[in-house]
Amino acid sequence: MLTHFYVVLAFLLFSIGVMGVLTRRNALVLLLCIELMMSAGILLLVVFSKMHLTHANSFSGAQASQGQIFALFAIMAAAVIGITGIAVIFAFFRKTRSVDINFLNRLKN
Amino acid sequence: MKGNYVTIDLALVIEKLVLIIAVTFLVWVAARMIAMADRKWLHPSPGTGVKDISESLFGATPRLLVKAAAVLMLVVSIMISTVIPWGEAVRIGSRNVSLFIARVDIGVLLILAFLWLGIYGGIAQRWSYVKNDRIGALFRFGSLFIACALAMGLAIVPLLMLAASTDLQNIISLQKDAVWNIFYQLPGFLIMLLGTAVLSKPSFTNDGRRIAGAGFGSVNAMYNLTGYVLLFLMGTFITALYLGGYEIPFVSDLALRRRFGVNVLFILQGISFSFKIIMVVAILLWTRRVLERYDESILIRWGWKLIIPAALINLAGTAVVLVA
Amino acid sequence: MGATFILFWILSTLAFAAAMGILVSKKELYSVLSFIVLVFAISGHFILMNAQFLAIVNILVVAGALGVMFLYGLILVRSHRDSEQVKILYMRIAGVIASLLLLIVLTAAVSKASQNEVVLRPGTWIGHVDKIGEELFSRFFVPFVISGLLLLSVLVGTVVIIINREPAPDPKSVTL
Amino acid sequence: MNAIIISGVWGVAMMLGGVLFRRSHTTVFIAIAGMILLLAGNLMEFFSTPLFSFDGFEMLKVSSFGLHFNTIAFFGTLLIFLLNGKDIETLGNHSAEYFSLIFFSLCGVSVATSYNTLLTLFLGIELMVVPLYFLVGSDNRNLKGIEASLKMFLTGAFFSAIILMGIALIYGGNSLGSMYITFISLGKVDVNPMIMTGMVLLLAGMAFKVSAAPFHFWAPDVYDGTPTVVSSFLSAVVQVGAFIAFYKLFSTTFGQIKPQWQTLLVTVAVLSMVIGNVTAIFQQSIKRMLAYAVIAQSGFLLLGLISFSDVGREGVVLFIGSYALGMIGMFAVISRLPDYTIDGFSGLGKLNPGVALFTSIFLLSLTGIPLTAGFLGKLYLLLGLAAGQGWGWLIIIASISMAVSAVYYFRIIRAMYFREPVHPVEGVPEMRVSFRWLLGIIAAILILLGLVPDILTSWIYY
Repeated sequence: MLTHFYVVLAFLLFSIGVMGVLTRRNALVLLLCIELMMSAGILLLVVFSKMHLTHANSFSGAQASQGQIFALFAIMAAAVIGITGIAVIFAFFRKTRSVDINFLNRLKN
Repeated sequence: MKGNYVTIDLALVIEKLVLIIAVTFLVWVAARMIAMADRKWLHPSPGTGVKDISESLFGATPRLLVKAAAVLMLVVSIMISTVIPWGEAVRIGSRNVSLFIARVDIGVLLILAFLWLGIYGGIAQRWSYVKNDRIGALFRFGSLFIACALAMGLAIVPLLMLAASTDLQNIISLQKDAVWNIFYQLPGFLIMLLGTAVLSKPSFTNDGRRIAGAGFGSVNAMYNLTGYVLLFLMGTFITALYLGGYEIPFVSDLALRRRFGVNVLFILQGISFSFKIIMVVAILLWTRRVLERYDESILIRWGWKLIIPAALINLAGTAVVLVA
Repeated sequence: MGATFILFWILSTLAFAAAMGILVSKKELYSVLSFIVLVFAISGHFILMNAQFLAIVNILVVAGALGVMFLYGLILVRSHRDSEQVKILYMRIAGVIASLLLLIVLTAAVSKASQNEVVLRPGTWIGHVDKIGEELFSRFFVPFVISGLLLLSVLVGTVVIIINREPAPDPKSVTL
Repeated sequence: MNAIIISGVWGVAMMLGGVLFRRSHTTVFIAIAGMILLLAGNLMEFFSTPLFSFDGFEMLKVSSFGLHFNTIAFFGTLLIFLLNGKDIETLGNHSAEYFSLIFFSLCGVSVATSYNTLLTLFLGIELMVVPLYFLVGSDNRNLKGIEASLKMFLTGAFFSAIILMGIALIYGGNSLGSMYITFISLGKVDVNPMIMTGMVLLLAGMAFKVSAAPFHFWAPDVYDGTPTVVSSFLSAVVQVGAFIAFYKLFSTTFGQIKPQWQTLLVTVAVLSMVIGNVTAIFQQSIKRMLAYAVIAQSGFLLLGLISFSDVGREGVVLFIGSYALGMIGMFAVISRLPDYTIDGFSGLGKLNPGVALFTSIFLLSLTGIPLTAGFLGKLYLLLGLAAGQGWGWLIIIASISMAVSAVYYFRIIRAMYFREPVHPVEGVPEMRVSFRWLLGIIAAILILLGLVPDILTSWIYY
């Protein structure tokens, strides 16, 4: 399996996430799209970790496992962002009875 | 399976396929039998719930989704059986057939993950069936489920610390001809029993009792079957974790194998395993019936205020003992 | 090569379809369900790359915990229906074009990296749970503690932002 | 390491203390005590007596440069606690938890100033900003606060994902497969497209975190919507932490491929200075105006990264010190005013001449008028640029933007001294004696640094 397949797949997922953030208006769906972007990053980290393992250079293979551990922390960060988002979105919903981010434009002046 | 890789050949594929079919059939039969026992001996209480199906929150076509959720729940529950070792090995001709479908080094975590995914089934069920106070029902269910699943997860961790492995096969072989884990981890065992008793009953709670017997006959039956499958498989899992799995008590398995060969040992181990599982499942059924008397809010309170702290204390105590 | 290749394409198609499902589905519920499918597809990729521990953690944390959080968030939000406003068309088109450009630029930039063309080889030990545990408690101990603090801060913050003892304002008084 | 451990422990202690101390005055005292302890611990480590020592496998590398900025950030937070402690308590009804969140954020700041791997960079930045999403929306009586929180969160999480992607690409691109920032040695291999892509993504994310120009759109709304204390903390402390992370990343990791990112960074800096300063002129709300000023200032700070010399480094230190102090002072004054428009300042010179004088000193320092610390900071940054070749046009643009910034800063001074009070005298909140003294101390420090900059800058060579 060439790494480039995975890289292209991750970029595809990433840009679908960006597209969602730019086009959708629902805050929950926005959050899902951000999670999608983070998933793409996590996938790429694991792929590169594997890639480095096959090409172990001056460092031992232990160096390559950094990617997987980073992916572990990134999964945690994705969870943190998701929970934060749901908390904030719910607090926002309680005030405005809506999760539409069009409301945010009212802040300007 | 560190380092060495099993070469995939046709015999292995056939063997695994046969094993999958056999295990699925076994699980099916066991679940039906447990259900029969439950209805017959532990007194049936047919649910008298609301008969009409309220309109769903998510539009006009919930039926497909709910049915899909039920089927998925059943499949996911059965998938727990893939990582449970059912015995040591069988000798067919010149071939040693190991009795697990997949040996992965994260077996325990896999089972926990599949168990945790059961929350989606519960959500789908309540979302579509409960009419009054739907959101309250959903939140009570979530609270109860998370309390139980969290407590079970916390109860398993000390065991993993003792065994220093998340591979079920390793955990069983560590208990072989040695002290069972239950003597080290009695609180964990009890917590696992309680958690399984609560989680394996789809219509456990008050809301559940209200919805039991409501329309969607086939779907409801499927949820019930899922409950019994879960009961059986979790019983097996608990047996493997705490009661030595297929190990035969008081006798040295190694000596038996030397004396009678693999196939006889397999039969003896099967008897031992079945006996243990039947005991555990009987205890689970009884616990389920006892717990059914209590109100759901009380269960939630117990879960969060009693069982999770107990699991945490157990974890901390084991850690201190292990380090000291 | 064969089996891995086929599985790769199946899982990639699934991931792509799920991602599109998040993007285009009108109902949020289907977005959440697509997201869960996506998580499973990515976990499948992890297993293909012999990173079982990460795969199962991904399922447990993201599909198990986070997906449920999303569902409950959805329940709270959708129980009060309101009409969803549609974004202005040219903004949408601009967003689509911008992200497609991003995709093209990223792919073009990386496609030049011919020196990095490396073949993945299956079967190595680093994805195993004991190795990850060892690393996590020796070399990565400091990040581990920091991530604990991060989770704790989210816990505190959620309490701060959600639990308020003052009565919420009347929804009708909010001028839109 | 001292700072990270003390702030983390103190954050947990404050969190648990929230159960014990319902009386809010106690929490302020505990928070101030913790802040003093944190400052002391940081200074002890600076003078090479770390309290804790364990092998962190070089995940964090404590340098005197980072500790120096830690000291500035902690001192700023201490000032905020002393000036506006009561405001933090009264954000809502979780007084201890607010302080706890601030301590967690400070822990993130100290991780972000001393990271040595991309992993700790990512976690540090997350830990720095995640508590702020909650703090920004903590005032639940105010709809604007929670809107600001949602806006900050959505954009912040988006850019966090971009940072993650960038890090993944950098990790994949470097042949050693290492996360350590010093091992990503780019000078030895030829320029790798994967690392370049990752670097651009990382640059975008970091530029967002310091609210530099093309990614600045969140800042004005957030600064305007939040409680004034939180905007003070955001502008003075979090900006500093994020900028130091930025500086460290681009001076160590990407230091060898400077020609590749220089153009991008110059664009970002110029855009920040121009957009920030020009838009600030047209703002009615003073908080919005200061937010645009923050954008302009971070553009200015990036000049220190472009120049890359010792003078530039001294300039960064001095500029950050003066700017944090000035912002803290300005926001403290704003928090005591009847409204947030220019009317709030009207006639302050007659009503409260002392505070008006101190405010003028803050504003002069932020503008960069001689005899204040702000002037020397900007001067050093420009001198650092002048040492390099061909930056004449950039110096001219920076100077012009400085002159433009004088327009809106001086508008406030004019309103204070040459306009009649708009609000009735009773409406003006009372400023306590200790508050005024503290403002005086900040102003004195600004003047002192303007006269003897060595007391701050000499420590970077320690």
